[in-house]
Amino acid sequence: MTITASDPKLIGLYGSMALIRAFEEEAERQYKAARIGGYCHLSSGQEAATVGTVEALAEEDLLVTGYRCHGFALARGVPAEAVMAELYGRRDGCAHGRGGSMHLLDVSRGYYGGWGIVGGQLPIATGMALSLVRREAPQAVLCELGDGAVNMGAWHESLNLAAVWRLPVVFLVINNLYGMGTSVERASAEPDLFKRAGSYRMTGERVDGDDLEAVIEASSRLLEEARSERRPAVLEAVTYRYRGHSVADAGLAYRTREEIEEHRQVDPLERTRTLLRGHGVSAEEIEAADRDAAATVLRATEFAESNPAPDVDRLATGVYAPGSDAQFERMMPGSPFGERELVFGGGLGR
Amino acid sequence: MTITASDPKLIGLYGSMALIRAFEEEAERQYKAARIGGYCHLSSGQEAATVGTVEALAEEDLLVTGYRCHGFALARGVPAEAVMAELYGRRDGCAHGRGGSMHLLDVSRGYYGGWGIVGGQLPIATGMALSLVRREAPQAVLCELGDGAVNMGAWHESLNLAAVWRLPVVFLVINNLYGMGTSVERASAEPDLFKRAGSYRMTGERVDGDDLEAVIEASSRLLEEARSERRPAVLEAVTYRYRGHSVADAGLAYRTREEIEEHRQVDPLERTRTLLRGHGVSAEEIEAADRDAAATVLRATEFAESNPAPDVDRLATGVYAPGSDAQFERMMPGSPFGERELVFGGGLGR
Amino acid sequence: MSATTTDPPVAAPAPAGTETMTYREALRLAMRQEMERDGRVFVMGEEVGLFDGSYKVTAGLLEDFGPDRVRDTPISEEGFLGAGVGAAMLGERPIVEVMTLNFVLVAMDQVINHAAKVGAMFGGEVRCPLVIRTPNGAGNQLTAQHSQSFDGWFAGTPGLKVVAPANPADAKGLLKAAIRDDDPVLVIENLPIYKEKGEVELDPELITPIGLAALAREGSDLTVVSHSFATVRALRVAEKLAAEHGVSLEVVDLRSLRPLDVETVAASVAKTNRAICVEEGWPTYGVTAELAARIQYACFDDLDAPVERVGMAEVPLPYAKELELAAMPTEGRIEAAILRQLELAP
Amino acid sequence: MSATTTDPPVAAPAPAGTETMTYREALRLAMRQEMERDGRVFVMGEEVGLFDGSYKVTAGLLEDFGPDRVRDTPISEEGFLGAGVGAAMLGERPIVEVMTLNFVLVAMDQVINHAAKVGAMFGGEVRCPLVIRTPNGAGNQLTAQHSQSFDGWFAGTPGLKVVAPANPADAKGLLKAAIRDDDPVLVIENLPIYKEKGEVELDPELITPIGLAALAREGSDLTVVSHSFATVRALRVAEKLAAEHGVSLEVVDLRSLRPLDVETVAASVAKTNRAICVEEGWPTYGVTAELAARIQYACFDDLDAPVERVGMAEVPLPYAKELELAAMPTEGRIEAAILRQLELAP
Ligand SMILES: Cc1ncc(C[n+]2csc(CCOP(=O)(O)OP(=O)(O)O)c2C)c(N)n1
Ligand SMILES: Cc1ncc(C[n+]2csc(CCOP(=O)(O)OP(=O)(O)O)c2C)c(N)n1
Ligand SMILES: [Mg+2]
Ligand SMILES: [Mg+2]
Repeated sequence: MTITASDPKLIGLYGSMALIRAFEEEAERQYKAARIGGYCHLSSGQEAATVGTVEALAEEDLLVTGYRCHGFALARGVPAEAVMAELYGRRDGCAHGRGGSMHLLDVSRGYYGGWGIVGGQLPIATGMALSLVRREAPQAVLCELGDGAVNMGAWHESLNLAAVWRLPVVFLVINNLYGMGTSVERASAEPDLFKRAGSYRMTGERVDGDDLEAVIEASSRLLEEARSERRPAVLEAVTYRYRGHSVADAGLAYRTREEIEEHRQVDPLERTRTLLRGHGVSAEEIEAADRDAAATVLRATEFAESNPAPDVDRLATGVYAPGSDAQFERMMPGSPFGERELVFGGGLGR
Repeated sequence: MTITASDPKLIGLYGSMALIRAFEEEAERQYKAARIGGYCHLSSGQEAATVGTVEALAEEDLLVTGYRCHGFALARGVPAEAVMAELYGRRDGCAHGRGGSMHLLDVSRGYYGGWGIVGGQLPIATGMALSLVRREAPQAVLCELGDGAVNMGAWHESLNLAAVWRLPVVFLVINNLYGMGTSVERASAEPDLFKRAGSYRMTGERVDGDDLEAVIEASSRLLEEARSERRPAVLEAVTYRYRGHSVADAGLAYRTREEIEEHRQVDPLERTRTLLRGHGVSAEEIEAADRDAAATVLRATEFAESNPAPDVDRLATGVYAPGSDAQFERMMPGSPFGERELVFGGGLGR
Repeated sequence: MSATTTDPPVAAPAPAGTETMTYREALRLAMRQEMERDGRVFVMGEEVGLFDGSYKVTAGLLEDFGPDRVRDTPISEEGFLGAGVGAAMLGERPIVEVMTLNFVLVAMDQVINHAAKVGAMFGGEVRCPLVIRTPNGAGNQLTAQHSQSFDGWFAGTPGLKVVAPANPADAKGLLKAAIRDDDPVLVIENLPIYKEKGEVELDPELITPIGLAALAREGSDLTVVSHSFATVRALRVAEKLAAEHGVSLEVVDLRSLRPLDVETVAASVAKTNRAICVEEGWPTYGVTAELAARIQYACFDDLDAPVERVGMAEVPLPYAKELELAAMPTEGRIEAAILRQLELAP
Repeated sequence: MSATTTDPPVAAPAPAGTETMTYREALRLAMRQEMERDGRVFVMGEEVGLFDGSYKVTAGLLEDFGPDRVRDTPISEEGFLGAGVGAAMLGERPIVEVMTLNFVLVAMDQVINHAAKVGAMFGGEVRCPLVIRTPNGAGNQLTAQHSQSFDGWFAGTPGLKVVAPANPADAKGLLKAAIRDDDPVLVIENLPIYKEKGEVELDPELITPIGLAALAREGSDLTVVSHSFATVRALRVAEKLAAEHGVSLEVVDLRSLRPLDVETVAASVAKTNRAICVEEGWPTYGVTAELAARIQYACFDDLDAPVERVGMAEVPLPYAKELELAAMPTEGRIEAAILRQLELAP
């Protein structure tokens, strides 16, 4: 399923990148207008790495990511409406307003979240790969993490398990040069992050994360090895985040304006447009893709604005599985909280 | 301070190995006689690795180990009386009967314990090395761990910190081929454990842990690099444990009698005796060292037997620092335990 | 009540009758039965296979079910416990054994920030039917890092369920209920209790419902509320005090810590008018704190005396036998507290 | 009282007077003063230096004290928190900042199995004068993994001390006391409280003693017992109820959770005969459980009504603003509980 630049899909991939860019810009606006709360981590600048790796996934493959996940959700085909509604904390958000920006998911598309503890998603993705092996399913898991996450113990334990058990999982390190304000060099004794795969006799590769074709090639190959040979791997995609760590961070305490500008000069969207034009795609087609992206974002925002808030009565929805109510029934008398409905009620298990 | 076989110290080192062997045999006897409780992890078979690495320590260097620590304490010069009394849970044990077999220590000799959570001592040793750097002290820390511990997250985080901050610490992996019943191959995707140092651009070396000279050479060199150049390192000493994981484990579910017998054929004590004899040390001198070891163990056991148990009134000794009593004074009224003395009293802070 | 699973069809008819077995054997029976019943169930942990389990709970399972369903792990609690979360999210029924509760601390983030969050954080779109089995407890001179009971920490975490059986029958029944439950369940076992014996029903369809306490002993003078090994102690004290002082103790064995069966506890205290709560762990901010808080609320007008608590002395557990014994919530200390409450002793 | 250190000589005379500042600034002042006073004090954590602290508590310290004393770390909580334990064992006075209490879970083993054990497990031969600073709390739509308060877990651990200041003066005073203390102290800060303002004494020798609660407000009708941000809420409710209902609330601000000043709490309840305990976290098995348990014991004959508790709804915190608000122990919910207790509302 390797895709080359001549593939007609390429304009679609560009459209996906354009959608992410436009979506993030809108998310930032709405955050600043206080329609989105919590933390809001944007991925502008990282679109090629995001879209390229997701493109390499087969339909049945699974995806697990960290909290900087708007792009991954959109690339995987989660409707922009469901993503924006989640950012707004609305009922028809992809996590029904429970998860917000950091905890997007869409099980129907094999996207298992959106996790907020740095490195915490790694053991989970590993366990999903274990489950695939147990079921002899010819699928793979793609697990995204940041360059800062590679110094967590969970990285080490997960990679060792994946390798010693030969699990079909590709760990995708989105190296955007910083974990919050800490550069890779200040955080990692081995700044060539992909080399750490060697500690587990695992394949490790680095790719220019802003080169869409290269990203697709590398991730397709590694995912295929994972599926067919149960060979786990590390893929490091080097890219850059234009915005601060989250919308609350101006992103200038630890890097210069010049550095950001330099990276904007080699913008992955621009690079992909050049690629498209080199393959004879017309400026009009590209502009149409940009317009589509903008229209999709507009629709998403309108949807989110008009979508109702979740029912406060159903505060406890999902905390426990359906059928659990009866188990909790005997906990009610003597509840010192005086607010039975609020604490345990309101949709517990329903 | 590299020591060669011709060094007159060599017979002393042999004596130390003999002491450890004899001590462990006695510990096993007393455990089976129920005079020692808890877990009791013996290191018979690992004496050369233990004595050789400790020999490489300068007087001011620091030592931190896991729970299989009788040998390390003895090699570092902690009196056998204090070690055996600790195993007996007596007042003059090196941890005053609080720590037992797994938590030996002797601050006066720079030995900071004896820790029981696999991998838990690694961050602590790393922090000690950080403190040395802060004080510009020309010392190093030797931190022992087992082959099983290298798959813990704490390994990864500690090694990365040590390397990125250039800390004077040598991580000594005592690879005795098994972590409980799990062989290195079943646990580590990279069974050449020392190679994992590469993930931190750190020196990693393997040495025959049963070859006393080689152990001293390698550990002296790495410790010196740590002291003088703030270069952390991993030293993997390959050895074998004759007994089960602890005295409670027969040690035969996961390995054969033949395998154990094979390793006993190349016993480190026997190898060191051969070395000594090759350098003209007489059989009598060697026998004298063996007798000394036996006598020391006898004295230690007699001491432990007659040493009083800790005062039950002082149950809380050490829990909080001297001076804390006043802070806890206002917690007493309304204590629902009815046993003020027992719960908080009895030497709190004294 | 607690079998919230879409249960797979039952294969064989139930063998009848009961058998005397240890707590350890009862746990093994539960796992064996559930593994036979449901291919999604598998066991994972350090030394569960080749070594037969560090406390021999899983002995023989590797031989019968093979290494895919009885999986030895490296020493990597955070990794394999998290792997259990991931597998459970895909619909497996992993039983993760952690050697002791003390070691769950290195995997705490996976339990609290991950397993417990899956259901709610993703809006009910995914579930996490994970079982974590692990013993707490002290009493074998295992010292400060190996003698702890953090039961209340987990029981205080929304999204988790926590059970702690006190006898072989419930060990089997609650572990089976946990395996069939669609939520993450922590099954707290206990080191000294493993060798305790009792009658166990062999019927593979019998479970002990989660959230239902047991009246382990009926009495009229005072209610002891406890779980796990503390219930064993309480029952021993009850026999002794009945014989020596003619005292009639009622013992409520909680069995589940979350959900907590306040109803049964309150009904008992309403009858006896006195309560002592006992736990193996430290009482301050412990399980007995919640019990006392609930009882004083539910039984305010019933209580003849304040609710008392007995637990571990508030020290990291020391090694020496004498010190350890002095710190433990021994039968002697429970007895003393009861006699004091009943004003039979100073 | 709490300065158990062998104190280094004081360098400069104390500047006099007070200043209005935020809680955040008060913490910074405490660190600055202690770092000036004692070369063994250093700060370590993620983004404490170049980034000026993720919540800007350490802003400016790197510039003044340099990278050896204000040390940025990789994202490795277990590693650097454990490094703090090791450095403290050698006599340093590390202040380890963990970005939020939620992330302490990945380092839980170092806190509970290591820092808390050093003193006792080694028979008093070594000490661990470590300070861990970290905010708990919810209220900014940070969702399930970022909105928790595990205060009671640490306060229930022998070997640790736990403080949780509710205002700038105590933020300075308790952090200083923690730094000078010879034991590991967890300083629980709180996200919404950072911006709260108050008067702070500048005198560098003034500390707030560990183990001493404060009577934050005197009153006669009912005692509210709380800590950290819940105290801020309680004081607001007290003003409102005084104005609207003529109710006289007494507010006991715990300040320390371990040691817990039961004496001050009990004295207040003995006077008012009613108590409501409030916390930001989940109440079941939480801090308020211990409070209720202690109060019912110490004030059995004084209480006119059972001790009530208010805390977070027992759900992993949801994102949507409406849901989050419904889950929080808001002033409205505290007020309702008080009016109910005083029988001024149903
Ligand atoms: C265990 C833990 N520690 C700290 C944090 C706070 N935090 C959130 S994101 C982040 C930086 C992560 O950097 P990186 O892995 O490079 O990902 P990026 O943000 O660049 O996508 C930190 C420190 C956290 N969420 N979890
Ligand atoms: C975190 C943790 N998990 C599990 C254990 C139980 N345990 C104690 S020793 C041990 C094996 C360690 O093996 P290794 O590191 O090779 O050291 P060795 O015993 O061979 O000296 C295990 C699993 C523990 N103490 N801590
Ligand atoms: Mg990054
Ligand atoms: Mg080993």
